[in-house]
Amino acid sequence: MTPRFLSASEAVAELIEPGLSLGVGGMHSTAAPMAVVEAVVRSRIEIGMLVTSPSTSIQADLPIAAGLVRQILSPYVGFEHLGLAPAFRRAAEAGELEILECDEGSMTHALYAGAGGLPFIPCPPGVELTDVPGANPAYYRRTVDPFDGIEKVVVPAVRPDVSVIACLEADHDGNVAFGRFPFTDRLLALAGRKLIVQVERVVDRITPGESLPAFLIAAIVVAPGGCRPTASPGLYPADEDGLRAWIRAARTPEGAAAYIEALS
Amino acid sequence: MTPRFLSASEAVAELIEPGLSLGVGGMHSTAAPMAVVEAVVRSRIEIGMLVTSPSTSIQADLPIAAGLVRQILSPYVGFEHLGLAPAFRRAAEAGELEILECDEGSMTHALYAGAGGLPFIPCPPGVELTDVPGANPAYYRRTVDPFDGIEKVVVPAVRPDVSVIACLEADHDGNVAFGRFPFTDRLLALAGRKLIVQVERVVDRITPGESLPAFLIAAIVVAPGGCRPTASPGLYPADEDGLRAWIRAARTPEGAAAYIEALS
Amino acid sequence: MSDYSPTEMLVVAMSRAFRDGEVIVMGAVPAVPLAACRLAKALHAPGLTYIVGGSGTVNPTAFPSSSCDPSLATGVVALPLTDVVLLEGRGDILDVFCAGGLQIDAHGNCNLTAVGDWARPDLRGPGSVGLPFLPATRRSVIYTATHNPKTLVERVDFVSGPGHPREAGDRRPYQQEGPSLVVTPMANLGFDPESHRMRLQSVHPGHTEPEVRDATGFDLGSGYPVAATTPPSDRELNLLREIMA
Amino acid sequence: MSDYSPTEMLVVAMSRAFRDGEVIVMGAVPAVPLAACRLAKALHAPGLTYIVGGSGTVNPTAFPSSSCDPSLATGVVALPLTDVVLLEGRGDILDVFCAGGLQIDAHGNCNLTAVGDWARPDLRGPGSVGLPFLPATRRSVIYTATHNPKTLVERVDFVSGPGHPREAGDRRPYQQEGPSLVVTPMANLGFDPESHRMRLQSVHPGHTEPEVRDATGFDLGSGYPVAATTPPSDRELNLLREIMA
Repeated sequence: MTPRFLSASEAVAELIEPGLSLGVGGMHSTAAPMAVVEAVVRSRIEIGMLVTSPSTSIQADLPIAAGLVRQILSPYVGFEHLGLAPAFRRAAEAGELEILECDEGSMTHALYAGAGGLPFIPCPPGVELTDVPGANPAYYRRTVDPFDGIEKVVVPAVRPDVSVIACLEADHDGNVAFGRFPFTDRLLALAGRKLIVQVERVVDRITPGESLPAFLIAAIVVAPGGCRPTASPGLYPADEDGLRAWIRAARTPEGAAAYIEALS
Repeated sequence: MTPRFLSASEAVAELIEPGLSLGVGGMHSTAAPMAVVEAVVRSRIEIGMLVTSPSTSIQADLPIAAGLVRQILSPYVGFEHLGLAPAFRRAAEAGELEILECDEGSMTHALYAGAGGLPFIPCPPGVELTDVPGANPAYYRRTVDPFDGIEKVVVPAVRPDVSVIACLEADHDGNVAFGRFPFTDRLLALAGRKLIVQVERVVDRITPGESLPAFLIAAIVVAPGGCRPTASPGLYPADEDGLRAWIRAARTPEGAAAYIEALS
Repeated sequence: MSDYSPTEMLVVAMSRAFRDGEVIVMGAVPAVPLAACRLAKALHAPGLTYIVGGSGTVNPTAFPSSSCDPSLATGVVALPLTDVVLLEGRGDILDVFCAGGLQIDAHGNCNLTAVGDWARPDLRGPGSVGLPFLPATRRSVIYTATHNPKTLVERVDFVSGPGHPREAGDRRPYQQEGPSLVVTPMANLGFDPESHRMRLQSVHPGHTEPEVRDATGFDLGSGYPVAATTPPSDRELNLLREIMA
Repeated sequence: MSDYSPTEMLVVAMSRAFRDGEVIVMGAVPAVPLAACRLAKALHAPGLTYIVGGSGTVNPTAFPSSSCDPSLATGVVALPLTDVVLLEGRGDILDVFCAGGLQIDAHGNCNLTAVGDWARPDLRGPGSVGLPFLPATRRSVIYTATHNPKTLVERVDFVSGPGHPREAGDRRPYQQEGPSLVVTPMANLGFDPESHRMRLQSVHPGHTEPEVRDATGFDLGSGYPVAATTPPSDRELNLLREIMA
């Protein structure tokens, strides 16, 4: 199996069916696959469940603003020092978004389980002392640890129907190099049933280091600058003015709609 | 906490108490921390449980031949194309070694659980169709998957009291660079309660790439050539004549004893 | 003595709480703990290790606003984020977790998730992220830039990061110290060893004890000595300004 | 037609079983499947992907004896071993697992653990390694260099790698094909679609059907056609010798 080189719109149209669960990579405002996310928003494809990295920003806030996200599984949606996520916040406060409350540890382990065919996975101790499991009882359940007989908190394997991550570059065979800290994007990529990788460029031979082989990838989207306004490490930093422009625009539904309209 | 730079004998004397569980890295005949393993054998320290990589060779066979291994948790002890592991085989056939039968998948996941504070971890499907769980019922147990109500096979977290791995180099602060495929040695290092890293050399600045920070490491043993007769990638290949010499010597208890005597 | 800002006092107070040899971990918006770690390492804790979550970089000398900023790649060593997540659950390797929240309560619980009713919150925060790992760290240092009765509350509306047990019988998975310090722009606060309730430790220069009590949304108790925080020294300030430049 | 060795016949027969686009995984002692993969990729399966376990290298052009040999680091892409372990359990990404054993039985179960009683074995093998992953791969191709009644047995003494179900009701976790081919120096063997028992597919040149039946420790059944294996072509042999040089 070799990945197909597709435009963002083609990849979205061919691989992301409405209602699917979609895993979107990038951590905070670094390496978000915005070209593909914006194509999802332009195509108005409803996302059954949006699965994110342990911390996500505009890559989640934008499709939420577009009203396309039914459920979200994410431990953090925000913009760090720039502020809260305006669309996520508004939807949550209005009760218009089904938030599958979760935490960084259990979510990372749930992706590990999804990548490895493990049916479920126990959480490290701590989360049972929080209000997180009570807010998401379908996800945080308990079972007996057969080694000490005590009930432990466990979460199910998470396997997005499609995962989308951004990497630095692909070669002509479709192998890709991260060119950056992979964060949890390796796990998200391995956990996805299908994988779309957005890259900045195509090269004859990829940079040594963190990479993914072609056979794991369904489609490669070549999108120079396609992580903006988030950072593409080594190429451009996060565009804080651009992120602020979103935060400002999305303070109102009308502002968000105008921003989204301008994407087309 | 900064690691101490110790000789192999010092590290063994100060960190490895008799009866402890010891995790020994290196995969097949590559990157085995032989300088430290040989120091354990010279010091005649009994190993309560020897935990290995998914595939191990002389780094397990040598201490077994010395009669120092009470239990072994390993999915593979052998020498690939060079043949079976003579001491492991003899001890097993004589019923003189407690083998904690296991498989590559569950063992890797058990180390992940150990590294992450997860109390136990489910196995991917497949192992329940083998005779492995029946041969090690204390390790392979079952519990109810609360998401589908069906019993699944689970294994406990594995946390060696001390883990020992071999890396390429350390800097003066005690940060180390792998300089090679890490195999499962990252997990073994993270799962260990204490960590000894054997390196080939000390440098001012470690090679970029896979690394471990100083704070995780209790002791660094500088041992140029210390992986021999296994390979140290980038520096020397596996010494097949040396491995064959062990296999030949260890065919008899007397031959193994003479080989071990010559280590001193 | 130079003039200094409330943030500078906050960072200096935090840096003094880090002890030599400790391993510190911080998450999103790392500026304050990152500056405090670098200051501590330069002054009294040369063996300090600090890990910037997200990127996993160990002891970076960059000073970015985001925990995942590409500039952090210049550190000598970085742990993959997935390894940081593993170590955060291990319970025996990390000494200090630097935490905060929309609300911090009398027992040191942190809420970064939702103010008001979770299902229809008055204020939705980003989420719990790594705060559930707090009980797996030896101790936590909590900080906030907003010392007022909305932030410092009797009881958080949602526990994202567990503090000290509210009841004597509450079990904790590891034998940890729990929250050891809360640093604000007005004061340092600790916890009563018996009741595990927050109490005043020292008041920063320019503030008074009654002012701090008024700005706190719960009873800080009484009958214990309250010190005056030593103001930042010139050495601390000069170094800090170099770090944050 | 050139002369060729039994091993060359084995590798050529195996290579013909790999289909274009398949993802193949192999473990310890990779020489035979590695040569077969490279041959297949050069001849009829340009889109083949092969992963050498241990090192995780994808499509390496090195030809080492050990699956972890440092020479494998020259591949364009390598998956960390921990990722290979994850993918082996996923059940929907790997097409072919190349397996073997001290014993292989009539249903395609493989034993790499112990011959005789497990607790006091007559022959202790290295262990089960990744063989329990067999049911999570779409199909497995089993190979052995020793076609004799000690290796090919009615029932393995220890199931390290599961083959086809022995009973009709035996459940499998994924909808997989199970073992599809057993390649030996004497013959290719397949499985009866009803009984899931091994049967002859084709006999390699220089061997006869009765000879193969005698060398097999169980009844291969009858009443089905048995072909003659097409001998290695000059093209196959020349390429193979380049690969194995």
